[in-house]
Order: sequence, then C-alpha cells, then structure tokens
Amino acid sequence: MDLAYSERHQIFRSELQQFLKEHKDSAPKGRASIGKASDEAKQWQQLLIKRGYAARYIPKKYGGYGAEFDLLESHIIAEEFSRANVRPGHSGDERVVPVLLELGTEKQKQELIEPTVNGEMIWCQGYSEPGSGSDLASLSTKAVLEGDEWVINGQKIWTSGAQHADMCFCLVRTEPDAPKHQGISYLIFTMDRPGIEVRPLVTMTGEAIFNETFFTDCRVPADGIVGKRGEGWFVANATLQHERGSLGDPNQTESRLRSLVELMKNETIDGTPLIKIPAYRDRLMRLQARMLGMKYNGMRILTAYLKKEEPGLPRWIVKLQGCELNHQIAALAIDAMGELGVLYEDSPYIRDAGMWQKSYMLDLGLIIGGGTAQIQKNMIGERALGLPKEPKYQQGA
Amino acid sequence: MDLAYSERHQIFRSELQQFLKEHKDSAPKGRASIGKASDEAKQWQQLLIKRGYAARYIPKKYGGYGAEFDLLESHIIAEEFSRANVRPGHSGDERVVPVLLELGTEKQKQELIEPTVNGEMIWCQGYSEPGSGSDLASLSTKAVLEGDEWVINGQKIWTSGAQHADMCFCLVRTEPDAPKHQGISYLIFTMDRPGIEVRPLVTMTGEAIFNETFFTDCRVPADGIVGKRGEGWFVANATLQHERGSLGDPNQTESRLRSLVELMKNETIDGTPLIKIPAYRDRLMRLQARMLGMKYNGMRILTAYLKKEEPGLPRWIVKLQGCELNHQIAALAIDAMGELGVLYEDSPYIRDAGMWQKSYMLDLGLIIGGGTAQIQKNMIGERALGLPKEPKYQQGA
Amino acid sequence: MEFALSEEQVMLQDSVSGYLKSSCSLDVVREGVAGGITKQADVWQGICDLGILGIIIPGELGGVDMGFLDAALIAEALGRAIAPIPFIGSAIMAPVALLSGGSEEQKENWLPKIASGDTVFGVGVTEQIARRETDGIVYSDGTLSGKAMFVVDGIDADMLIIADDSGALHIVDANSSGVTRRALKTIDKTRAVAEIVFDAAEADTLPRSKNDKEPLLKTIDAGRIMIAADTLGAAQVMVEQAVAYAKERKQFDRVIGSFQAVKHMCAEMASDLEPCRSLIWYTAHTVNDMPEETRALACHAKAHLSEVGRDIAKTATEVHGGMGFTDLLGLHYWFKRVGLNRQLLGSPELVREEAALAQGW
Amino acid sequence: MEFALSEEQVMLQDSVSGYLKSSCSLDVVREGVAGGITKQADVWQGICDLGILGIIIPGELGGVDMGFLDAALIAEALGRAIAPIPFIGSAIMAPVALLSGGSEEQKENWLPKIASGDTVFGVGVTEQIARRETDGIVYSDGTLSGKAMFVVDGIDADMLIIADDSGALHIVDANSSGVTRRALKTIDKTRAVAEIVFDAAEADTLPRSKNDKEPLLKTIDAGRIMIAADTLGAAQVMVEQAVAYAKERKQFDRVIGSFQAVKHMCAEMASDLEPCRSLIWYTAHTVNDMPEETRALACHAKAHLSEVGRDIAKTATEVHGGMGFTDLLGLHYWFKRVGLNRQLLGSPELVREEAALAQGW
Repeated sequence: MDLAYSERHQIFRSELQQFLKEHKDSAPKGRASIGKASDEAKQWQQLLIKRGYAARYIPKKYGGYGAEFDLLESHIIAEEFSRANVRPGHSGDERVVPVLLELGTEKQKQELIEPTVNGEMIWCQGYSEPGSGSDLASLSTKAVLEGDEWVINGQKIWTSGAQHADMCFCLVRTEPDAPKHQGISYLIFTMDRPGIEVRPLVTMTGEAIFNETFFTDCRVPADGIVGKRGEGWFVANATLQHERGSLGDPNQTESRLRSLVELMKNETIDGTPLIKIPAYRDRLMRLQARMLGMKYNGMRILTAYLKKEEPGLPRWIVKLQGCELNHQIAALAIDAMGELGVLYEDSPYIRDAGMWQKSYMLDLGLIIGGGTAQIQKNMIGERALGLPKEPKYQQGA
Repeated sequence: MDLAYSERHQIFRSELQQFLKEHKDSAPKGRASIGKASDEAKQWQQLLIKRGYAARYIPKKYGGYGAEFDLLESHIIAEEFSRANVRPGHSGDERVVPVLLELGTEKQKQELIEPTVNGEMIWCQGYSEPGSGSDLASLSTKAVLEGDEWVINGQKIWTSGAQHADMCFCLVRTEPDAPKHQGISYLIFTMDRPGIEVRPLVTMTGEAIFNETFFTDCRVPADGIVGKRGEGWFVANATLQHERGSLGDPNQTESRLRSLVELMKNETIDGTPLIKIPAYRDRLMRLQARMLGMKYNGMRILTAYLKKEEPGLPRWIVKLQGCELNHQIAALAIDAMGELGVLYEDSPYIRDAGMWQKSYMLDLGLIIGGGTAQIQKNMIGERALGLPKEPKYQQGA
Repeated sequence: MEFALSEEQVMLQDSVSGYLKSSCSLDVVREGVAGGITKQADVWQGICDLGILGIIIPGELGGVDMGFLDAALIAEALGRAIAPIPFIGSAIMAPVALLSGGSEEQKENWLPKIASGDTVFGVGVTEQIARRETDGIVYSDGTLSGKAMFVVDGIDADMLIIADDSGALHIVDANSSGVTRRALKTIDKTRAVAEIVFDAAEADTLPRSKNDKEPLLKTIDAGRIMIAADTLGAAQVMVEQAVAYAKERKQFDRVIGSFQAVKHMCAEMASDLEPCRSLIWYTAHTVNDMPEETRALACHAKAHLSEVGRDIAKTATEVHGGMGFTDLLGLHYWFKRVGLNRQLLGSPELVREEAALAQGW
Repeated sequence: MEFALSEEQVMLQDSVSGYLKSSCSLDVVREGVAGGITKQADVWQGICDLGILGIIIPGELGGVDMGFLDAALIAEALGRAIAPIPFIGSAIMAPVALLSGGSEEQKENWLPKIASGDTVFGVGVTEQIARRETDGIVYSDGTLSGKAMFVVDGIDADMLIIADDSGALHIVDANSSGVTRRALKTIDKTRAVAEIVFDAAEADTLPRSKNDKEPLLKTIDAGRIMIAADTLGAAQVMVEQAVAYAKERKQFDRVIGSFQAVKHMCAEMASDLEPCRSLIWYTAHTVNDMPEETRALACHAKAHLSEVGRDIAKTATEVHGGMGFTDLLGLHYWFKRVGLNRQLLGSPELVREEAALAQGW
C-alpha cells in the first residue's frame, strides 16, 4: 500500500497543474456539446495534443502526441482536469478509434483517425435495434454485398449524435445462415448518403440526445469493413467493454456527493440546514460510505491495471454499483429539497440549474443502458462467481 | 364499506367476551407446548368444544361442536382470544383433520378425528425431504405394497414434533414410473413401529423444533391410504394451502409492532427514549405504514371470503409481505436496543425474554419455509399477474 | 363487516375511469402538456358534467354529498389517467377548508360554485408544512402580505385559500390587485403549482380557522389522502404496463416476463402496491366515520405511497428497458406525476415525523 | 501509486488463515461453544506462537510493529474462521489505549505481556458511545466505581482498561477486590462480552487520557475498524458458502445457481461486499499514514460493514434454503458473529451520526 506517486509522475502532475493554471482561460466553458466542435474547442484540443494532454497515446502519424502508454499519466490527466474544472481534451471517439488502431487497414487509419482526433469528424454508433437490446447479438439490420457495395436495410436505435455525425460505425448481419454471433460484420461509412433517415428520439428528460436511424437500400463502400466478414461481434466487443467501463465512474460519484453536501448545507427547512435534519443526514452518511467504498475500489482497479493484472470482481461491479449510487444521490437531493426538488427546466427557484432531476432520470437511463442491471447481475454471477448459465430451453416450449 | 358487525355477530362476540372473563383463569398459561397436551389443556379444550369455541365446525359425531361454518365467527373467536391473551382451543391438527373430513374413509374419520380434536392423538407431517424442498413433488421416499402392508424406505425432514407424535401423515412415492406429480400417495400410520428413527434437528435459534425422520423397511397397514394410489399430491395440496395461509398473519404483525413501540418508549440512550431518536423513529414509522397496509389488506381478504369470492392478489402477497415485515420489525428492535439487542437465552439484562432475537431468526426461517420468497414471487408473477412460466429446458443441457 | 367498495362506488369509479379513458387519452395529455395547459377544457367540461367536483359538498350546497372514500376513488382514477385538470386543491382541499373553517355565508357563496365548476380554487398551505423560500405570510387589517409557494392548482385558480403564519385560512381573489402569480415549472406538466405573492391583498378570513388549527390540518389531511390516491392510480398503471410489456417483449427468443429477474420485479411491484390500496380505502373511510384516526393515517398514506410509488416508477421503467427511458410510450408522464406527488404537501421524511407526532410519540 | 496488499501482507494473511484453517475448524468452534469457551486454548496458543498479538506493538516492547492494515487482515482472518479467541479488545484496543494514553512505565509494563499473550486485556468504553444500563463510572482517589457494560474480551481478561464518565482511561486488575464480573450471553458464542461492576477498585490512570479525549477516541476508532474487518471476513465466508451451495444443490432438476433469482442474490451479495474490502484497506491504512482521515472513515467502515454484513447474513441463509436455518452446516455461527459485530461499539445509526460529526457537519 503506497498511495504516493513516483517522482516522475509527481513532476508530470505539477507540470500539468502549471499548464492548467496558465491556459485554463483559453479552454471552452461548459460541457462539450454533441456534434461539431466549435473553433474554440478545436484550438483547445490542438493545444492539448501539442502538450500531450490529449490524444496522448495516438501515434504522431495519425495526429496524436505519440507517447508510450502510461496508465498513471492518464489517471493524473483525468484527475487534474476534473479538479481544476477545465474541459479535458479527447482521443477522438473512444469507441471507434481504438478499434481502428487495432484492426483497421492502414488506409482507414490514415484517412479517419486524424480528423476524428481533431474534432473534424464526428461518429455515431449503430449497434442497438428496437428488437435487440439486452440480446444485442440477435440484431437483424442486414447488409448484402452487391458488387463493391454493401446494401443496408434495417433500423438502429440509441444512435446518439446521428443528426450531427459525419460517420457511422455499425453492426449489420451479413451472414444470415451463420450462428447469431458469427453472422455479424462491422461496417464504417459516411452518413451523407441516400437511404439513411435520422429521427430524433426524445427521452424522459425531454431532450433528444438519441435517435432512431433507418436504413433503406442504403449503399456503402465494400471496403468500409473492419475485420473480416462475420467477425463484427468480436470487433465490437472491445469497444463495448470500453463504453461500459466509463459508466459508474467513482470520480463522478464523489463529485456529485460533494455537490449534495453543499446543497444540504445551504438549503434550509424552517431555518434548519438540511444536513442537520437527522433523517436526511442519516441517508447522506449511508451514501457517503458507499461512495467511499467505490472510490477505493477504483484505486484497486487502477492498481491492478498498473500491474497488468485482471482486476476481476472489483471491475465487474463498477457499473451496477456506480449507476445505482448516482441515482440514489440524486434521489436524496430531491427529497431533501422537497417541492423545490421537483422544479424543472427554467423554473424560478430551481437549484443547481435542475441538474438533480435531470441526473435522477439520466442515471435511471444508465442503469438500463449499456447492459441493464439484470444483465450485469447475470455477468457477475456467471463470469465472476462461476455460477452456471441458464440451461438451454426447448425452442417453442 | 361497513366495518360494523351484524347484531347476531355482536351478540356472539359479547357472549364470548363474557365467557372469557368468567373462565380465563382455568385456561392453561403460556403457549401450547409441542407434544402431548397436559390434563389442564385437555380440560380447557373440552370446555371450549362444549361452548363452541373450539372444533366448532367439526361434526358432533367426530367429537366437535357441529356448528355450521361461519367465517366471521371464526374471525371473532381468533380476535377475542388474542385480545384477552387467553390460549385458544383448536380443531385438531389443522393440516390433517380437514383432509380426513374431506377424503378419509368413514372408518378413518371415526377412529382418528375425535382423539385428535381432544388432544390425545398428536400428528407429524412427513412431506419435505433433504433433496426436495422448493421442488416438493420430486420427493423420493418410496413405499412398496407387499401383501396388506406398505414398506417405506427413505428420509423426511422438518418433521416438527415427530418425537412426540402418535401418528404421521406422509407423502411417499408409490408409482415410480408415473410422472412426478402422479406417482405420490398420502399415507397415515402410527409412529410406534419398527423402522422409524427420529433425530432432532437443531436450528439456528438453538432449539430442536424440527426433526429428521428415517424410514428403513418400515411396514404400515395398506388401508392407511387417504385417497387413491398416485393421488397423494392432490390430497396434500389442500392442507399445504392451509398451512401457507397462516404464515404472515397481520394480527400477529400488529401485536409485534405494538410491543416494539412499548420497547422504544421504555428503553433509552443517554436518557432519551429510543422512540424520540429520529433515525429509529423514522424506521418505526415506515414499518407502521406497511403493517397498517397489511392489516387492512387482511380485512379485504376476510370480506372476499365472506362474499365467497376468491381474494386474488391480496391473498397471494400475505406470506411474502408478512414474513418480511415481521423480520424487519425484529431487526429494528435489535438495532434500537444496540448491544442489549444481541443478548440471548438467559443473559442478564435481556429484554422481553429474548423474543426479538428469536423472532429475527425464526422469521427468517419462515421467509424460507413453506415456500421460499423466490417461490412466492414466481407464484405471484405467474398466477396473479399471468406472466409465463420459464420455458422447459433441455434435459442435461 | 364489509371492507370493500359498494356497488355504487365501483360504478362511480368505473364511470369516471370510463369517461377519462375515452376523453383523456395519452394523446390528449400530450397535447395539453405541449400547450402548457393544466386545465384541459374538454376534460374539465366532462368532469364538471359528471358532477364529481361536488363529491364532498353537501347536497343543499350544490354537491353530491358523498364520502372521502368516493373522493379517493376519483383521485385514483385521475392519477391513472394523469388527467390535466385541477382537482385536489379545488374540489377537495378548498371545500374541506370552507366546510370546517368557513362561515355559513362563505360556504353558501363558494361551495355551489366549486361544485358546478364555475369557480376553481387554489390552496396554499406549504409554509405550514415546511418553510423554505419565503419570509412568511402575514394577515393584518383585512389584507394578506407575503409569499405562498407551491399553491396547489394555483395557476388555474379564480380564487385562493391561503394559510397565514398563524395557520388561519383566508379567501383571496386570485385576480385582485396585490396578487401576483407565477407558474413554478415542475417535472410533472399535467398539473400546475404556483408561487403567489401578496401585497396587501384583500382577504376574507375563514372565521373558525382564526384560533383553531383544525381547519388547516383537516385541509392538509384531505390533500394528502387525495395525493396518495393519485399516486396509487398512477403506480397501478405503471405496474400494468410493465406486466403487459413483459408478456410481449422478446429477448433471447423468450418473452422477458419468463425470466425470473423480470418476473420477480413485477411480482414485487404488485405485492408492494396491493396493500396500499387497502391503506387508502381505510384512511379515506376514517375521515367520515372515525375522524380521530385520520391524522396519523393520512400521513402514513401520503408517505408510504410516496415510497412505494417511487420504487414502482423506477422498476416499471427498468422493466421497459430502453423503451421506458424514451418518450415513445409516454411512461414518463406517470413517473413524473408520482414524482411531484412525492414532494407536494410534505416529502416523506417530514410527513413520517408528523405521523409520529399525531400519535403522541 | 499502489493500492494493494504487499507480498508480505498477503503472506501474513495466508499464514494466519492457513493456521486457522487447520487448527480452528468448525468442529473446534463447536466444541468451544459447547463448553462456553471463548479463549480456546489450542487456537490461542497458535495465535501467540504466530506473534500476531503484538501486531501493532513496537519492536522494542515485544511486538512486531506492523501497521493497522496488517492488523485488519488478521481481524478479517479471525472473522473468516469465527475464531473463539480474544483479539480486538486485547491485541488492538488496549495497545492503542496504552500507546496513546499511557506513561512509559505503563507501556513497558504491559505491552510486552500483551504481545506474548501472557496478559489478556478487556476494554470497556461502551458508556462513552451510548449509555443504556448504567449510572456511570466515576474515578476518585485512585479508585473506580460504577458499572461498565459490554466490556470487549472482558470475560477472558486478566487486566482491564475502562473509560470513566469523563472519558479518561484506567487500568484495573480484573481479579482485584472491588471488581465483579458477569458474562453477558449474546447470540455469538465465539466471543465473550462482560458486565463489570467496580466498587472502589484500585485503578491506574493512563496519564495522557486525563484531559484529552484522543486516547479514548483512538481506542474506539481502532476497535471499530477491526470489528468491520471481522465482519468482512465472516460475510465473505457466507458469500462463498452460498455460491458453493448454489452450484451444488439441485431443485427442479437444475442446480439452483442457474436460476436467475438465486444467481442475482449471489451477484448482489458479492457486489455489495467487494467495495467494503477497499473501504477497510483504506481506512486501516489511514491510521498510520493519514490519521486526520481516520475518525470519519472508522465510523463509515463500522456502520457500512454492519449494513452489508447483515444483508449478506440474511441472503446467504436464504440461498441455503431450509438447510441454512438448521445447525447442520453451522452457517448461523457466521450469521451471529456478524450480528454481534453490528451492535458492538455502536449500532449503525449512532455511528453514522458520529461520522457526520467527525466531518464537522
């Protein structure tokens, strides 16, 4: 147990702190918006790449900084930007860029990675379908090879940012007769072509952060495949892992709890601060203990990765625990505020710009999305604890 | 909605109250012990039968009072004995007597019901087996007909009172080649015969309220069958329903909550009564609301029975909700008492004779016994909500 | 002994539900929400025609003189339909305030107008439960000054009943000078709550509320019971929709309701909600028949339905998977109705504390 | 940056666990329980031989001078084995009290004897957490009078450390005149707590505890961390046993672990428990390295492990079905160990309140 950082990493951190102090004013304000990056955002990203605080491990020839991978440096970068409340840079689209780097052709890498890293090329993900949620491998959007083009027909859902996207990475069924996991291919193509219709999908928060995307005889180039035909499920799996990995991040939970404490110190009932009201106080303490457990659990995972070990159970539980915990933190904020807690949108008297209600709903969405809590429990039971899968059942029974 | 009783029932109630006032001193003290009734208990039972407050609906010729069935009278009898804290009478063994009345031969009725009702004949139940808990119909204790005797081999578990019992009602497999629900027979026989070994089964409370019972070439008379060969599952089902019906009784929950309130008023921390300490107080209020819901739910069930309607969902949830609620009430009592709450057996300073810890464990046993919470949820989902059963799976898959 | 709805009560609820089913579909609700309307004209007219606005108002004052259980059945039906009309404030709380605190003249003047639907009342008592965003409301020389928050049905109101800092209740014309209203936008767009600022607004005091908190407390109790019933209706719909979806939606070549995880989520929801129905029936019944039991029970009904309702809103959404998170099925309208109900007239922790106090603990 | 056990720590825990596995089987525990023994001679001797009684005692005073994380790993191993020996009071709380409050002479006198196992200390601080059954403990003129409840390791103790009403700590010979001991029988028969009555018993005050509550609070913090670690070990065993049972037990022709309901119960237990391990590691680590963080974390570890431990004790029993309710597998010994831990040195609600206070809230 040694919570100190090596001298090299301490220097790295203090250089970054110095950088942030000097340049934070040139960072764009607020969260990055979905869609095209603003010029300001692009300049910021360029500066960060130049200094190695964005696209750090992407090779120079593809537009990155080209450093050797160092998990602790990544961790320090994430921590310091979060602590300084400065918008961090990115390494392109974290779902598709790693796939291209690992499995893309040299041509794909050269054409696609640099503009993505620069924020010039926006991607959307075509995985889920209305009939294929938890059971993603049952997807039915099909692509048929005609000459040097794939012809795609079907419907995708949850394609966030599709209305702004230049490119799509998409799972389609190309081998209808193969077993379901072996009949899928991973295609990439531009979104500006006939036969693609994007319809916004409004969620319970009232915003349209997702879309439904319809493909009707949509023709895309044959060489837009990553990996071989029928290997798409395995190509995609790496990125799915990556996406799931970010759900339930304990740093975010810690920062939410900090905001909740502030709220409960400032708001009052009949003059008494909420944090002094025992029933709310007790709930807050329960949540703090759980948050701390997940925070240190995160340090354990980080340590395992640093040692090149599989973190195992500590890693499997992050999404299940983290999303539920975030949801409960929002729930307490709302209850403690009482009627003020149900205010929404641009209502007078709304607190923290309505983030608590929005997060209460979004967190519920995250409990469901990226593998429902039920699927997570199956995975923990089967993969981490070694319990048997459900037996195969008789078709049509 | 009319919570008043008819004049006839009001008169019935006040006569009973009068009776209890006059005779309560001749009632035996404390709870009935497992095993043979004391002479005092037998006399009390005789008096109650004579006055129609026990064995009320059992025909006179079998030793009962012989009244026509009236659910409200039963309800009033239960309420008044409970309120007066006087030991109630019984109608023999409530698991086996109804079966005998409905499906027994005239000879069985004449020989068995009267001594049972009088407390001279004690029964034990041979249903569960070590390998057959939730899946009772898979039981494997077998009986083979040899001449005019069944020869029984196998093991039963949870046979409460077996060490004191005169008689056993028992499910055995008599048709090994039939489908599992159709290969079982319902046998009754005396316990005083060779080939029966009773071993006490100690539970987590430290008491041996149950037994394991082993049958080795145990021969019992062929005419001790109730119903036909292979019909035992259906014969038993009526009594199982009856047994499950009594688990989670809301009157008991109400009386436990009342005791908890008394406890929390009397016990203190640093001089403050527990009921004034907000975190415990809030938990108490949550439990009280749930208890009240189940109490009025019980009134709804009673009303349905009075109208000869199936109560439906309100009836299905009683065991699941009631046992869990009782467990939670005990849990709060223990937490509120703190270290005093973990005292046990004959420890100094123990409160309420240790009933809270005992009930915390027994209630957990009841959450498991008589259909685990998981089986209860299956039943509610399938029978009350109409959700489909799990599909049949491939054997050996 | 009969703990059940009478035939008349079943008919009453069926007729209200039947009317709402045909005239207050999800499309109608969506339309109202889109237009920012919380008193949907057609639905309101139908409710007026059914005569249920006078449900607890005596016959001689234009009402139908039925009990609180009948009123709760209507509130439940409105919750089921997430009906965008004022009801709990205007048709229940205001009449209770007038009947228990008002003079004969006040009753004769206002109750017939409430029963007919000609006048809508908003009711402001939040400050008497938990004061968060106000310096109080002071009555002096026939006028009221100060700020009332979260006035129930306050935006659609013609008239207001407002509690001052002493707990006395006053009638104020919502459109008179010295009254400024502002809508408070909540997650639930089917009903409106208002912030109302009084600046020496003319006020007509309910005389029997002057030195007696009973009229105020009865008004709050009544509101809480009806909110609980509204949540019961909304939560019941969510359970039904989750069960229906679980029977229909397939994943892994099976309907998801055949998976134990989903089946048990449905079973738990149904099992938690069912006793709530009995709790509300009994609580509403006490208002007329055993009023000494009402206070604690109204708190319990409000707080417990808030807890069960919230769990069901969450679980039913989960059963729907991603679909539950979208607007497509409209499930979130019920989710949000339950969410607003949870906080109105006291959030659960506060109300449970009142339940304890009501029992002398 | 390394948040993990060192190789030495893994070896330490393995060696303690290995020893307990071979010498402290369930049969040995049952034997101790049957005989009312909470300092099982063979197990105690082995623990003495391992040298771990001096785990936090400086080398020059006969100990091995390791950290609190090491101590927590031992407590976890003892919880796993439901070991019937005194440890938390004697080997952890008493040394902390002596090290932080004692004079050089007191330390030199007692710490070597604790480390060697020659002297067992009981620690009585319950009254400083929540006073329920006592009129207090008063120090006057070198003697102690009053009653201490739930003295940890009190029955097996040769010497006692007792907090008086002011929070000052005193050493008392457990067998001296004026000291009367009585066992308090709890559900957990693997450890003993005592009621101890003092009637002008001779007392040797820890001088630095006189006008400073730090020694007392550090003693309580240390005890809470170790109790939490003990619960971690016991709960971990229950999860492992439930998972193993679910893989083996068949019903409806399937192993029950293939049913989603059972699988999810196991997954929830594992998922709730895993972060507790990290919480305890971190908390124990702060005692030596970041003591300003310890107080609040010790409260959190104690309260949170109590909650998770109780849920697991219940759920693991449920997974075992009827078998879990019997004595046959002995599962209830772990259930009861967790149950006693939950209440010792403060039940969860009280300890959470302290966690808030420790943060200045």
